[in-house]
Amino acid sequence: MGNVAVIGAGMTKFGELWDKGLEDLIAEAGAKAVNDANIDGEDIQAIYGGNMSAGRFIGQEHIGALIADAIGLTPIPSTRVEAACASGGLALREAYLAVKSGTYDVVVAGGVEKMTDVYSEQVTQTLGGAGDQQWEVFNGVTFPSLYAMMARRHMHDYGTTEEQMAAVAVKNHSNGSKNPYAQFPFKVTLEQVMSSSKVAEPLKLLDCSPITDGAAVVILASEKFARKLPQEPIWIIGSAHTTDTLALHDRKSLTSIEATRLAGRQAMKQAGVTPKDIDLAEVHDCFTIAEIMAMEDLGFSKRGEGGKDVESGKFNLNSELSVNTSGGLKSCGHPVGATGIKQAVEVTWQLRGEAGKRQVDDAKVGLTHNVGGSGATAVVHIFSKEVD
Amino acid sequence: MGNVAVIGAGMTKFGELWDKGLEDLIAEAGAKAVNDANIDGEDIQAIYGGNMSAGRFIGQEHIGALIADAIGLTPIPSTRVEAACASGGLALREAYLAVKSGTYDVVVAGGVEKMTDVYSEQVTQTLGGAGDQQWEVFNGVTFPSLYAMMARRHMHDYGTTEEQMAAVAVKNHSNGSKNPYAQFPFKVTLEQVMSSSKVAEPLKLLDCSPITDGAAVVILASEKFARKLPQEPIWIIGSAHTTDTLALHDRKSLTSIEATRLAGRQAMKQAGVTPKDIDLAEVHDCFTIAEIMAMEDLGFSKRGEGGKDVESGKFNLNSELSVNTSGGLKSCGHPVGATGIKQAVEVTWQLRGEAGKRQVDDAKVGLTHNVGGSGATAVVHIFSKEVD
Amino acid sequence: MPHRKSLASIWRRIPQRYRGESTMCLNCGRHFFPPRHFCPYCRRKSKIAPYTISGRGKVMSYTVVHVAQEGFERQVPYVIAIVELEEGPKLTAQLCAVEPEDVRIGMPVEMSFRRISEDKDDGIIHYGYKFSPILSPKK
Amino acid sequence: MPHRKSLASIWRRIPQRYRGESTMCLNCGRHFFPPRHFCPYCRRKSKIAPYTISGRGKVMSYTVVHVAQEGFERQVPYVIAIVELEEGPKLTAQLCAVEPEDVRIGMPVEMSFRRISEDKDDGIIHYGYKFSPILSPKK
Ligand SMILES: [Zn+2]
Ligand SMILES: [Zn+2]
Repeated sequence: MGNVAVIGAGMTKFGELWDKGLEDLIAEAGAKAVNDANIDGEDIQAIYGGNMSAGRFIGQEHIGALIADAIGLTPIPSTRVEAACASGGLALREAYLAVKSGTYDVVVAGGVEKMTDVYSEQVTQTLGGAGDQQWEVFNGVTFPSLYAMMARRHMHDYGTTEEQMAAVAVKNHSNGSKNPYAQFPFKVTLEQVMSSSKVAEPLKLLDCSPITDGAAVVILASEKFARKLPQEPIWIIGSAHTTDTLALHDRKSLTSIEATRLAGRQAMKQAGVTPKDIDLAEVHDCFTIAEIMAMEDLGFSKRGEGGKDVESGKFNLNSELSVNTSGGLKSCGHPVGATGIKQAVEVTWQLRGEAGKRQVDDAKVGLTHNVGGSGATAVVHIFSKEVD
Repeated sequence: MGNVAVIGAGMTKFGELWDKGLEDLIAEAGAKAVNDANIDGEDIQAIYGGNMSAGRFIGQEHIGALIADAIGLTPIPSTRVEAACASGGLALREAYLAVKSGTYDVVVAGGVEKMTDVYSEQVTQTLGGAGDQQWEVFNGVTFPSLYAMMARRHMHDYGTTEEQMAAVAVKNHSNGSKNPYAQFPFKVTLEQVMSSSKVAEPLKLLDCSPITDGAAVVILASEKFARKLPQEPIWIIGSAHTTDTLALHDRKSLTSIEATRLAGRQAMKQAGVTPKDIDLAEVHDCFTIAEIMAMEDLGFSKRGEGGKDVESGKFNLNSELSVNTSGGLKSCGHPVGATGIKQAVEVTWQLRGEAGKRQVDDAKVGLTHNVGGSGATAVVHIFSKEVD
Repeated sequence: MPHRKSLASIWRRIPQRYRGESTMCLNCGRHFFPPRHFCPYCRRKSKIAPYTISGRGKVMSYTVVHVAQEGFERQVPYVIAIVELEEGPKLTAQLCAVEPEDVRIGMPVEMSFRRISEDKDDGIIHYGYKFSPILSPKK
Repeated sequence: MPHRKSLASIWRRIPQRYRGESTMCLNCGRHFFPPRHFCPYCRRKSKIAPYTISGRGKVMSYTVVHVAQEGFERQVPYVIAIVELEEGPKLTAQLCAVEPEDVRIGMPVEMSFRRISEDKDDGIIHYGYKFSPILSPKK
């Protein structure tokens, strides 16, 4: 099977975009990516679109056809995939497989979520749908409370502190302050995070990612097609998708996301890289503890030392590994179905050297990591400037 | 790329299954299909699951992971796809591509919908999500009203009659009365259909498919894997997926579903067959007019003559072409995300000669046709006992 | 309604629903309602300009709805039609000021601004366009 | 709640939520709560038998919830915990009869039958299990 390239990338600004509907968002991101790719609409053979919950957020299903219609690409096949907060990463994965296998030459991978058309308590309720409705949510579980229980156990087992978690938010807001697409492009201090209101102890408001509207699109192509274009392609050299039990309580561990561990290992094996080879990573920091666990599960930190490492500055911009240069879900925003694609957009821009003030020096290999729910889905991709 | 076989099939009874939740349904259908395939869980490498709207029907998203968990197959990749009422057909299509391309050897294609946990007015509202929420549903459109407008125009242009539409219901209930899995396994008379209450004129209650709970699963495998099993495989020799505008009013025609026309043509071309070669077809009769249009769009009837043909008995069991031997959506039931897979289960049983009292004599080639919404998605597959 | 809508989602479509604001492609002459910001036929060559639809058109098909969705229950039976506008775009709306049995395919109609539905939970009233027969067509 | 639940969805889980009815695999000895009808480890070799959980276990982790979902607003702050049962299965539930600041990982707890939440729209009251500390553990 051949190599797969990212030939185009585009996204909307993330935020509370009151003047834009879901179809406006995906049309804007799609048009940007198609233009960026220097291709015509006729070149595109299929679409994979990630969306978590348009049915509940805007009363609309049939999102594959909606995307094809909005981007003006009917009658080509357009497939909506859903894996809660990993819907975008999964769309990337399916588009990658479709090109990798030789089924298509040029495929759109998009992600979109319109979350602010309903009130925030309904958003809370809808995001609960990423967990187990009957055996978690029924009993009073909120989505933050699941990560809060992981945080509490991580603190108990490894001595991780609330300040270490807060350090994730401080770092990601610092990165996001340099990203014109970010929902909250400003810095926060450790004190601000620590003194923010309690959501689910030990998690506070500034440990949590926000409610966001947004869309992001990348265009993938076969090597043969990509080589014909004027721009340098970025290559996807590793891809993996894994699942685990829907309910957190059924998992082997509360302090590690097994699906991430497996997907990271599979993707790195395919890419022929180790954690040391990676220059930047966009990881799923839906809550600050999630980034700490991701660092451990992906092999960037030793087990239990993710908190210490982030506190030490190891994951700051242009230090040992630049993590969440976009600002992450935390500062850039988290339109759930779009997040996994936004990660790919950011890594593409970084590897092209187009990331402006947040550019990672000499970035050659990047990783994206997208998690669904409390860890029942994980999707990991590895991107490179070079390919064999 | 290699040949793709159906090696196992299973489904739940369709109906108002008060004692079963979504995960019970898919676990039951999955276990039946795995047993039918004579394989072990460890043989399965990936899952594609079709579901339209669990977010709104039961407050649950993250359906890919839920299915993997319910069937006990974590950590393998499990992807939920959604295309409204064509979600099941789309899961089959994605599973087919995954095997066809050599990505995997054994893949589960499942479909499930749990519709009766909410009240019927909410089902109506949720099914509206298959159409265009802003430019159709906002203005008072219900899902039946879209097909009603197609019916009205078909009557106007071609002289199709309400009796001809009713003949579809009579035929499908006659078939369904022989199917132990059907939700309404009884016959209806033309008079009963004609005198049933008005829903959206000219469509009456017995022109419409019902609200149903159910799940269906088929297991697909590469030729190499399939040839090692004791049972005779059934082959998928054609597959196509097309899209059109979300809103009915934006389409070229009100009397033909262009997406069906294109998908049918593509699938038949790939399979190297013409409509005359097909012995049985499971088509998307969400409303009786839909089956009439499907007959024309798939080339089984001349343009405008679908109504006459069904009235003449051309599509009765064991006549020229046996259409909807399962009872179709009309009598067998329509758990939206499961329907496209149920069609594949029925064709598999027919081609194996396991369809009992509704067996089509000497069935060699079968077709399935699954439509999303009012025609913004169409998925067509062609199955055969033989393969090159 | 299964989800309560914020005012933003209503406000966002006011230009179209209240005033028929739309767009056209100056390159190929196609009109778009709802408006598109690029022409899928011309893409890079699109030249998009604002356009306000005339609101006149004719009935392409129709139905009389007897089983309504939430918010429309009090209106049954009501007529839903697909209308082709003079400029080309088609849209779906209720017909008003006409008896269901008098509706015909091909009937000339014009757009007017009306109350569409009422949310049960919070009583938000939705406004938008309906169509009514043109009684004395201009000659 | 964004969707009103029919009584069937509540009634269906009564055996588990009210009485802790569960299953176990006689082949490998694993217990399942909620019940499974086949063992994913043993599959064809599964021998599934009914089992009623003891309801005793210990806290694996917990959180104090300050921002609740609909139906739980009046209960904040409340404690949610993951409890490992003696038989092996783990589950998630509220802790009751304990001050949030007194909860500890490893704390022995037992199941009891309680009111869980109340639907806003139609006032259906949901019942199920919560856990409370075992005050004087049996020796
Ligand atoms: Zn144009
Ligand atoms: Zn066992």
